[in-house]
Amino acid sequence: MINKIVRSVAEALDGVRDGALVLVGGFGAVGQSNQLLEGLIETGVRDLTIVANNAGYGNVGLARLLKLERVSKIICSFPRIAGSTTFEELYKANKIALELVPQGTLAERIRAAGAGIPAFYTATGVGTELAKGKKSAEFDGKTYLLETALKGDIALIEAWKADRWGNLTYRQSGRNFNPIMATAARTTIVQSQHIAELGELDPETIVTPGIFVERVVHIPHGDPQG
Amino acid sequence: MINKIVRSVAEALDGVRDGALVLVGGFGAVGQSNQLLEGLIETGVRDLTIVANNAGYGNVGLARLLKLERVSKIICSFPRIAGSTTFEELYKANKIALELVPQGTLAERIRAAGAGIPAFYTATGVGTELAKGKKSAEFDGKTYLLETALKGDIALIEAWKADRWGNLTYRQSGRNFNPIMATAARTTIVQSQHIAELGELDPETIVTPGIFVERVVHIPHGDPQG
Amino acid sequence: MSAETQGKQQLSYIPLDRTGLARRVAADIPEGWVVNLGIGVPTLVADYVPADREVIFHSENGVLGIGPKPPEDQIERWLINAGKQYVTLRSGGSYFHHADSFAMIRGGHLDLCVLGAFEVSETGDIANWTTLSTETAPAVGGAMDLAVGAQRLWVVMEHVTKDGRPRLVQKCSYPLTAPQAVKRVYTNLATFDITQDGFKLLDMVPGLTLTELQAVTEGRIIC
Amino acid sequence: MSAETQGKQQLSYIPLDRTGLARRVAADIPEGWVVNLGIGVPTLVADYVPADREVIFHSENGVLGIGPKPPEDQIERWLINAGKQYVTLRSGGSYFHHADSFAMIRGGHLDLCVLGAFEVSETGDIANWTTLSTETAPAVGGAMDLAVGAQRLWVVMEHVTKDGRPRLVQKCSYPLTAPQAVKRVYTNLATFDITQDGFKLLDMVPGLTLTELQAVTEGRIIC
Repeated sequence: MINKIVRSVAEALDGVRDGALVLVGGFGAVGQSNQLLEGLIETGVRDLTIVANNAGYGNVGLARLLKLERVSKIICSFPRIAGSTTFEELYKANKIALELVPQGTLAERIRAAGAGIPAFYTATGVGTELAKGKKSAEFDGKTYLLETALKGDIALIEAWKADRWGNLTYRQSGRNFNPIMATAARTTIVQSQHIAELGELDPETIVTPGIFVERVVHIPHGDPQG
Repeated sequence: MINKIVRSVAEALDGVRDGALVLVGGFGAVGQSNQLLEGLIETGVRDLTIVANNAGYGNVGLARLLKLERVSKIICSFPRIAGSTTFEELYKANKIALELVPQGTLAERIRAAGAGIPAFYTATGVGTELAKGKKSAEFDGKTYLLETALKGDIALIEAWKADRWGNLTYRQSGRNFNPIMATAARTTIVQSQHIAELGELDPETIVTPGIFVERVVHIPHGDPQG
Repeated sequence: MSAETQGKQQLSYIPLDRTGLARRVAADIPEGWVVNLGIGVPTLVADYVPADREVIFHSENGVLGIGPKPPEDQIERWLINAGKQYVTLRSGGSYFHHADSFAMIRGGHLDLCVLGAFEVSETGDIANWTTLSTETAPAVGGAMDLAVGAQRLWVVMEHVTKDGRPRLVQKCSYPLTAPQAVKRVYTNLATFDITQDGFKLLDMVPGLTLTELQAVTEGRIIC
Repeated sequence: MSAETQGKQQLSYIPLDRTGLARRVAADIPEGWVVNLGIGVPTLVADYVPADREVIFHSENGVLGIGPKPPEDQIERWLINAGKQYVTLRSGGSYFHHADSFAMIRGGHLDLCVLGAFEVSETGDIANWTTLSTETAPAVGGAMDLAVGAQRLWVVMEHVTKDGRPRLVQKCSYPLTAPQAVKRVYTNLATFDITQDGFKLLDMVPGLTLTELQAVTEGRIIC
C-alpha cells in the first residue's frame, strides 16, 4: 500500500543535508510551511539556498531560519520580512547572498523545473538591470531574455487536505507558489491541515496529484499567523 | 454586466475569417467541440490551419471540415481519423500540409502561447527526424531543442459547465487540450454542456478562469459520439 | 497678508489627494476589463469603481475577482491580495497557482495594470522598483512582469518628488522596471498619454495653467 | 515423421504469447511506481499487476490512477485512456490538462514507461513511430516525450519481425523515436538490459539456447 503520510516533522525532514536548495511555498503569511521550517531549524542544517517569494513573515519559520544564519543565499522577488529587519541586517552585513528574480519569472522557472523545461524566454526584465549577464534572443522582432529552470532538492509545502497518495488541495490564496514548488523538487514534503481518506478528494478538484509528493505530515495549525 | 454567453453557434463564430489558425480541443471522441466545428463549416471559411491532437473523429466536426477541404494545414501529433481514410487521402493527394509535433511539445507550445513565453527548450525529439531545422542548445551537458509558441486566432473549446464570466469546468478526460487552448487564442469560443449561475461554480474548482474566454454557447449535446 | 493666505493665493489650483487620484483613474476603467492594481494608490482605485460596473480585479497571488475589503468581523485569513491585505472574493471569482497567475499577466490577458512609480519618461519608460538606496535591499515583486505583460500600463503618482523634482522626465534616473511600457500617467495635477511625441495632456486640475504644469515637468508636454 | 511433428521437434521452446509477455513485464513493476503504458501489449500489462499491489497508471490525456476496464454496462463515455479505450478511475485518481500531463512526463515524474517498438538498438535507441511506409502519414503521439521523459523506458516487442528479421539490432533502420533511451527490452523470447556493452541477457524462455537466441538477434548479447 502506498502511504506517504509520516508521523512526525522529523520523519518528514529525514535526510535533508547542509547546502540543500529548498523551495519554500507561501505568499505573505498564507500558505507558509512554518512547522516544517521550524523542524528544519531543529535538524541543524546550514548553508541552505532558499527559494521563496519573500524572506519570511513574522518571527517564525523562514524568518527564524534566516535569523539563525542557516541560509547562505536567497532567491526571491521581494526580499522583505514583514515587521522585521532580520533580512536587511544580514544583507548589509554581507552574510547572505541575494538573487533577485521578478515574481513571474520566479514562478515560471520553478514551473519549468517541474515540467522538464531547462530554459525558456520571457520579455520580463528586458532593458533592465536584471537582464545583466543573461542571454537574449528575438522572436517576431521583439527581444526576450533566456531564463533557466530552478529545481529544488526539497520543497516545503503547505496544503489544506492531503491523502495517503499525496494528492493535495489548498485553501483560497494559500495555493500561491505551493503547487508549482511541489512539482519542482527531488523530495516534496507537505504539511497538511487535514488528512483525507483515499478517494475522499474529488478527482476533478485535486490541485496537486500525488505523483509530485513524497512525504506528508499532518499539522492542523489553524489560520495563518501574522 | 459582463455576459459572454451568446445565443447561437453562428453568433459565437461571428468574425472568423479565411486563413485563420484554429485550435481545436479534444482527445479521441472526448471533449470535441463538434457543434462549433459544424458551425464553422456553415460559415464557409476555408484555407484554415488547424491545431489538434488528432485529425478528427468519426464523420463529424473536424473530420467533416477536413473532408470538405477547408483545411490547408494541420499541426498535430497523431494525424489519424478513427474509422476514416479522409485525412490519408487528402495527405496522399497533397491537398493538406502536415506539421507533425510530439504530443507533449504540442501541449507545451500551446501553453507557452497562453503564458507569453515565445519559446522554450525540450529534450523531446532530440536526435530524431523531427529535430530537423530546429535550433538546439546544451544545458548541463544535455542537448535540447528550441520550440516556439503556437498561438491561435480562435480556439474551439468544449466544457462541462460555464458561467457568464466564462469560467469553465470540464468532465473527466474531456479536459485534455481544452484548458490550455482556451488560454492560447485571440478569441476563445466555448460550447458548454451546462450553463451555471455566476457564483455557482466553486472558486477552488474552476479549471479555466473566465479571463481566457470570449464567448460561450450552450450546447447540451450529451455523451461523446463515437 | 499672512504667509498662509499668500500660499493659497500662489496656488490657484488644488492638487488631487490620494482618493481624488484613485477616483480619477477609476472613471476611465470600463466594464468588463480585467485589472491588476499595484500597491498604494493603485489599490484604492477599486473602491471608486461603481459596484454595478463589473470590473474583474486580479491579484498576483492567484486570485481573480477580488471584491471589497471585508468588515473586521468577517475577515477570512486565507484570502489576501498581493499587498497582503485581507480581501473578499466576488461571485465568479477563482483561485489558481502562481505560474497560472503570471501566465495571465505575461500572456497578455490583463486589460490593464495600474502601478505606482518613482519616474516615467517621455518614451514610456517606468522606474518603480529601486531607488538605489543603500538602506534597503532591492525588491522587485511582480512589477516587471506586469509592466511588460498587461495590455495597458497606467501609472499613478505624485507629479513631483517631495523635494519638488519632476517625476515626468526625459530619461529616468532610477533603474528601469521596463522600457517603453507606460501608456498613460495620472498625477495629482494632470493626466497624460505617452505618445511618440511626448506627454500628451488629456486633462489637468482646474485653475492650473499649462505654463505652471510644464514648469514641474521635465519631459515635453504636447496638447 | 510428419512435418508437424518435425516442426515441434525443431522448436524446443515455447515463445511467450501476448498475455505471457504482459505478465512477464508486470512481475517487474513494484508497488508505488507511476507507470505509463503504451498502446498494444504494454496496455495489457496493467491486467497482470495484482490488485493489492498499488501501481499508479498514468495516461497522456490527463488521467492518473487508471483502474481496470469497466463492464459493458458501466462504461463512462467521458473516461478514456490514450489508446481511446474506456477505463475506470481508482480511488486516489485525478484529472488534469494536457500541459500538466506532459509536465509529469517530461519532468521525470513517471517511474516507468512501457512502449512497443519496431526496433531497439544495442545502445538503447528506439524506433517505434514510423516505418517510412508511404501508405500512411507519419504519426508520433506522445512516444517521443515519453521516451525521453520517464525515469525508465522499457520496450515490449516480438523478438523478430513477421518475416524473421531481428528487432534487436546494432543500429535502427527506421527513424528514431529517441536515441539511447531504452533501459530494458522484453521480447517473446527473452529479457535484456541495455548496457554499455550491449544487450545483457536477464532471462529467456525455457528450452531456448543462447546460440538460438543470438541467431535471431543482431546486436551483441552478453551474459
